[in-house]
Amino acid sequence: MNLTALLLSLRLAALVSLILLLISLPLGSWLAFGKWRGRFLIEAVVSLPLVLPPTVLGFYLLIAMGSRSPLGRLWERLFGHGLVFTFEGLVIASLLYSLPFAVQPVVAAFRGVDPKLIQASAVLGASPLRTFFRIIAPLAFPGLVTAFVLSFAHTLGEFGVVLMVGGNLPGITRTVSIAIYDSAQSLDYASANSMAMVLLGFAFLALSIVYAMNRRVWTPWTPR
Amino acid sequence: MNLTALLLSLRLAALVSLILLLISLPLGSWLAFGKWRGRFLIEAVVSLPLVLPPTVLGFYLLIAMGSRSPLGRLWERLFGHGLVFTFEGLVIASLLYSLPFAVQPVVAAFRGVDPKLIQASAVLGASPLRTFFRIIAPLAFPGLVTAFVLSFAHTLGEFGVVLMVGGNLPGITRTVSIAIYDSAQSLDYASANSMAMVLLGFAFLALSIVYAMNRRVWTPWTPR
Amino acid sequence: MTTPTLVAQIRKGFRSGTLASFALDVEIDVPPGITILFGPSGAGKSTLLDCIAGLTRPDAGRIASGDAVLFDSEAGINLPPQRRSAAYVFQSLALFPHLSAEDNVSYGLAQLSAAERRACTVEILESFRVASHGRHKPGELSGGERQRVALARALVTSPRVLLLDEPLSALDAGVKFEILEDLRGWNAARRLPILYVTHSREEVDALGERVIALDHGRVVATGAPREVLDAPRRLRLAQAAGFENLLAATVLELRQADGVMRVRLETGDAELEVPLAHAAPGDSVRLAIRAGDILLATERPSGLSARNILPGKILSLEPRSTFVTARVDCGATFAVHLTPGACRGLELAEGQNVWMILKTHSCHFVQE
Amino acid sequence: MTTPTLVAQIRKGFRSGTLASFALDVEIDVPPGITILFGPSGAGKSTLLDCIAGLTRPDAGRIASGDAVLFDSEAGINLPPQRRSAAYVFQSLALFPHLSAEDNVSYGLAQLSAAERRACTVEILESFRVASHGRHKPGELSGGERQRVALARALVTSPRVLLLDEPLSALDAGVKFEILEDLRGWNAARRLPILYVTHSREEVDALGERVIALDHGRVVATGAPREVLDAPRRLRLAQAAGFENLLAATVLELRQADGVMRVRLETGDAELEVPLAHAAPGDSVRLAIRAGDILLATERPSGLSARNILPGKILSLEPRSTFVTARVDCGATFAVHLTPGACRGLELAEGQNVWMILKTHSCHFVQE
Amino acid sequence: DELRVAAASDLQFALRDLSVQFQKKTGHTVSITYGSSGNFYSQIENGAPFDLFFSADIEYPRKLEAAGLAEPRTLYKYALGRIVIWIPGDAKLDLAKLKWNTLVDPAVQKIAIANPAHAPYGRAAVAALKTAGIYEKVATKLVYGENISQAAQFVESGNAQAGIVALSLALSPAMRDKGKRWEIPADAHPPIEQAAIMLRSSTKKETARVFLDFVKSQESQKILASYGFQIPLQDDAAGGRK
Ligand SMILES: Nc1ncnc2c1ncn2[C@@H]1O[C@H](COP(=O)(O)OP(=O)(O)OP(=O)(O)O)[C@@H](O)[C@H]1O
Ligand SMILES: Nc1ncnc2c1ncn2[C@@H]1O[C@H](COP(=O)(O)OP(=O)(O)OP(=O)(O)O)[C@@H](O)[C@H]1O
Ligand SMILES: [Mg+2]
Ligand SMILES: [Mg+2]
Repeated sequence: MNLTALLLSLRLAALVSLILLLISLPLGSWLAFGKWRGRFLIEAVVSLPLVLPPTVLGFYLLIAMGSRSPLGRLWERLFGHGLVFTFEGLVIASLLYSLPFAVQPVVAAFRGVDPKLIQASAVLGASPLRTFFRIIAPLAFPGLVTAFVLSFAHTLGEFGVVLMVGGNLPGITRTVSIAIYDSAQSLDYASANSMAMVLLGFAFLALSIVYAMNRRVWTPWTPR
Repeated sequence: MNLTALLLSLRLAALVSLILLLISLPLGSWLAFGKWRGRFLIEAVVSLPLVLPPTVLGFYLLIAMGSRSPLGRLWERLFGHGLVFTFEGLVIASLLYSLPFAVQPVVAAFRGVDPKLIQASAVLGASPLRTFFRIIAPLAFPGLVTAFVLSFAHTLGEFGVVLMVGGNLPGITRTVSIAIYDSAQSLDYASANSMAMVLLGFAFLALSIVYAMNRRVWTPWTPR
Repeated sequence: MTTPTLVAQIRKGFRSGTLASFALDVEIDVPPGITILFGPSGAGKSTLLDCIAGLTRPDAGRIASGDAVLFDSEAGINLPPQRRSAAYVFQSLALFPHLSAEDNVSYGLAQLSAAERRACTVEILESFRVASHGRHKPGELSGGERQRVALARALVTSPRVLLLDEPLSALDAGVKFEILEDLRGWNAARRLPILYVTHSREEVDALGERVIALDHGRVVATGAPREVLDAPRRLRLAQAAGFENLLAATVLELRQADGVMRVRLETGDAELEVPLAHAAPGDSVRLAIRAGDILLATERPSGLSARNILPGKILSLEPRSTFVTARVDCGATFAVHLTPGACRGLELAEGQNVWMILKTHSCHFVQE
Repeated sequence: MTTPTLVAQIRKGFRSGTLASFALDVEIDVPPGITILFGPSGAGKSTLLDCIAGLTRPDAGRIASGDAVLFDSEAGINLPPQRRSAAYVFQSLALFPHLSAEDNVSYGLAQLSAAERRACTVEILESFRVASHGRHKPGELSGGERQRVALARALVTSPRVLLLDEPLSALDAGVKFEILEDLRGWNAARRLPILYVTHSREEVDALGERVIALDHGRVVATGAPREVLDAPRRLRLAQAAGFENLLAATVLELRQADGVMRVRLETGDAELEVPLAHAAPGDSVRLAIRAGDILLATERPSGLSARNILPGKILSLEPRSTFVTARVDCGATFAVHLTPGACRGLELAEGQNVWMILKTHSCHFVQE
Repeated sequence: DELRVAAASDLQFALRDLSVQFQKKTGHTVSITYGSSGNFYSQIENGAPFDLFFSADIEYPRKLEAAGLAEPRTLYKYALGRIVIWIPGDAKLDLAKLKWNTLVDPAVQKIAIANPAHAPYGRAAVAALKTAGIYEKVATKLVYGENISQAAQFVESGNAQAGIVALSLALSPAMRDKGKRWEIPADAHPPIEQAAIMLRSSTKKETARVFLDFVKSQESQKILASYGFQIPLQDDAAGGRK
């Protein structure tokens, strides 16, 4: 069983879904509460990475982040090594690819918060930031959980983008989904199956815990 | 430009996301309001297709639905032809693969509906079904839109499962994402780019319309 | 045509954490007509209605409307709300935020044709003076308009039981009066069991045929409004009914023959003659006296039937719109209501010595 | 130490579809102390408070608290709610559903230390009798408990303006009385501008120093409670203030010297002497008369200062708890309130002929 | 109607040409699906409706034949794959002179090859590196593409400074003029035997046979050679010409 690959995948998925949560809080709150009327266009753009085949998206990212791109060159100057074929590169590519899964549920959840409660918080002197963290985010909790779960699971299973941008380097960019794919491609079904089982088992456990807690933690409603 | 492939993709994505919506309404409402305490386990299972690499999932589906499987044989007896490598097969496989993107947002949205309103509906004599369609579903509308958008976009861009189960047969199972993938594989970037642009442009248009309408249609909140 | 009596015998506890925080334990009959459910905040009134409507499941008990059993914990019967034919106006209204006022009202009329539905809806919205807001969503209505829509939504259906949880609390006297008239008419026409929660004396006076008083989850009194609200036997009920004077006293002597006893107030040494009660000399008791039941005189009255005449001194005179509140010190401080005319006529002023006159039967016992 | 007067001059329209459905257009001063905002349902009271708190943006106008300008459409100033230091109890309460009662109350005390915050919170919850529910979420509180928590949440902060939208509507008389006392103390200690919306005469009497009466989005009267509520000049205000008799009449004759005029009721041919008003003979006017201001007599009274004595017949007698409502027909139908004692003393019965006695100044003019 | 052919991705350019010629000649249209040979194998096992299978790795047709999923004695080795070292045109290295040593040069930080775990070209690349004795030195520089096309994309986009790719790809329009190539001697690695086979489930066996015969023709072999495939000597054990 390929433990390194599994750990790499978990690290990648955890990191990506956490960063995505951090990104989608401000982005989602702007999309839900912002003043600009053209916000829906940005909302549409956020979902676009989804409609491209992952390998093709990966190819574009490879070029956009590659050694000939401005981004790639800047990165190289800053960190002394390229961005593609590294773990950092994987993280960035996965962020982009899983963005819609994080942002969409968060926006929907934010829109579901009763505006009267937001007003009540402001009237009590709370800054927009305090209102956000004490009122909006807790009330949108199930949406945040959905966002986290979807982006975590999606990053775990993703392999098209990861393969393209990561280059399948053992221990660095070979995630467990690539490893499973490799085994299946070499008709080594026994090892593909066993890795898939471990991955599924682990994911099942993690998701069950998240959902069970979600139920517990979350009871609020507008009072009867 | 590969019009057949684009139309096929749109047909597939539209069909899959519609069916998914139909599935996630009852499934989501059971997950959100059901009585069984172990529901969260099913919730976790629903998300599992996500964590497998699409090609690998496709491979398992190929075996599960293939000409040697009981399902494949049953299908063959009923309809006179196999399930895999047909449009129907693609639909079934995509349904499974995009299920989490439909169910998750729907469940979160259903949980966000004030239970007092559900009670009010019951007290007014409405059957659970009427309550569902007149109260719960409209109030969960943004979540339903999210579900539709995510599953539509995801089906549009998906290619691992589709490739495996569909076999890339022109006009039958070659979706535009496979076509783009093929072009990119043959290093024919010009045609990959142009197809990707059309796909992105189309998706952008469709998503913008959906999001703009979503904003319009949806104003409700618990009264001030 | 009348509908059968609603009978409910219910136990329901709430716990916060592991501690039982509140327990409802009641047995009530609601005959056709309006029964007021009265009691201080937190007494369990809304909980009781929730149980009858089928929204909260009692821990044990039985609820039946004539032969139709709605709930029976022993027989394992628990009809869902939609099969109980109980119309319910929630304290929190629970209007459907995505439907217009009209659609909210017609929601419960699914079985009628579109034309009938519309006719009923418009009619009731008109009689409740909110027809002009028919197309507004609840978020675009004022508090009182929302309350009227919620009431219309419940009344327009043909329920077997009507549950109203402070349905008029947000309305001004004018609209309230009109709607009370409507409710009376509605009740006269249908004679359903109606349970009506209110804190408003005005509404009790206008509607109440019977009152059930609840406190701490238990029925503490049942009967006609006067009996229950003007002779409350519980301290909290007395407070809830608006008795201005609540005084601690010690029993001095029982005069069984006269049906009275003498008590001494705990502060000061004034003595009062009050109706006989189950008490023994030395017992501590509490008296509730309405400020409006006390008379003031500037000279010691003589030849009067009233037995309690206490000398005191006016501490303050506070004019209110329809009356004047005098605070009179006679050891204990009493609030006394006077008409402005009487106040002028007697030329009352602060610091003046006066006599307070109380009839024996204006002094009510309350238990804590 | 007092806070400066709040001055607001606001215009705000709502439209439904393309039609303007409601327009608020007011100019008010709220000096330190309690100002009652009174007016029928839908008059625009909550909208006015929303504008002051910064939750609704007026179309035009200016709001200032002393030198501090909160809103000025011309200068382009519009402070966000959190910078207006206005505490606001919403009509819909808007308690945070995910926070306990205690956390709701301490939410506005972010600037205090944890210990101080807790002390303040516990103190105010105790004085509002909901300390035992401190750990409950709003969903686990009764309607009245929720209202008290919402009030506590607003009062515990140190605002410069206090806006209360029917803060006690769900409370029984007892608790209400205690909290009214608390509010009075709070007001005496701080002397802030307080705008207090209520429909309850009781609350007006207990608190009101000034009343601003609103109708159809405009200020229709300002002044002391008696002036505004007992002599209302608007039909809807009269209804809102609970005048039981609203009668149409035609002016017959003006007697400038006596300061009175004679009118004839539109139904029947009874004539009344009423205070002089801006009207000409032949004009249609409306009169508002409180049922409690009319006396009944079984014999025609003589040598009485009252100038209006109308013969009539008792249509019905409805005993209410503290009084009896008699309906008397003298062409028009009047409602008259009597004490039960008077009713017994006069041995009144349905169908009996009686005289109604009305003082000139009990008849109030109202405009439509 | 159409003949359905599943073909390895490296045949894209050559087979397109062949099918056009075939249609001109016989009037039969050919619908070709390109993809990974491993995937095709799994799909055929599960009932994919192909008539012919052109695999990049002879192993798969052999397995199909053994499993009875292919028509016996239709296996045909149509080509041997060739690999080249390819570097982008803007690289300063003199590939023609350095040959193998190009890969060892410090300027080359990443070398793209197809994944040797399942891609025949990847296996050949590793074997060739071992033959050249530099595998140990360059092992840490290797990045794996899912298939030979991805490996080409890595180097063509400049993210790998060198790659070992199929000659057929290096000759494709996208790469031909964009870089330098050096053909790795055919004896540096075991031959990359590519073979075609007719499937048992085919419903157009006659047409399929005609197409197979066409591929075997002199004319076709010339076309294949021009796209960078070496034509193997046919032995009867491999089921060559009847
Ligand atoms: N879900 C709950 N969990 C715990 N305690 C509850 C819950 N619901 C209600 N309670 C408590 O039960 C008691 C009775 O509540 P209920 O709402 O029936 O009172 P009420 O008589 O309607 O009061 P009000 O006049 O204030 O509306 C209250 O003290 C309340 O705090
Ligand atoms: N968002 C809105 N859109 C349209 N009309 C509105 C909106 N909000 C309020 N209104 C209307 O404005 C009028 C004034 O409402 P407001 O809530 O200020 O009344 P109110 O004086 O507080 O009445 P109440 O005593 O019933 O609470 C009402 O007729 C209401 O229907
Ligand atoms: Mg209640
Ligand atoms: Mg209001």
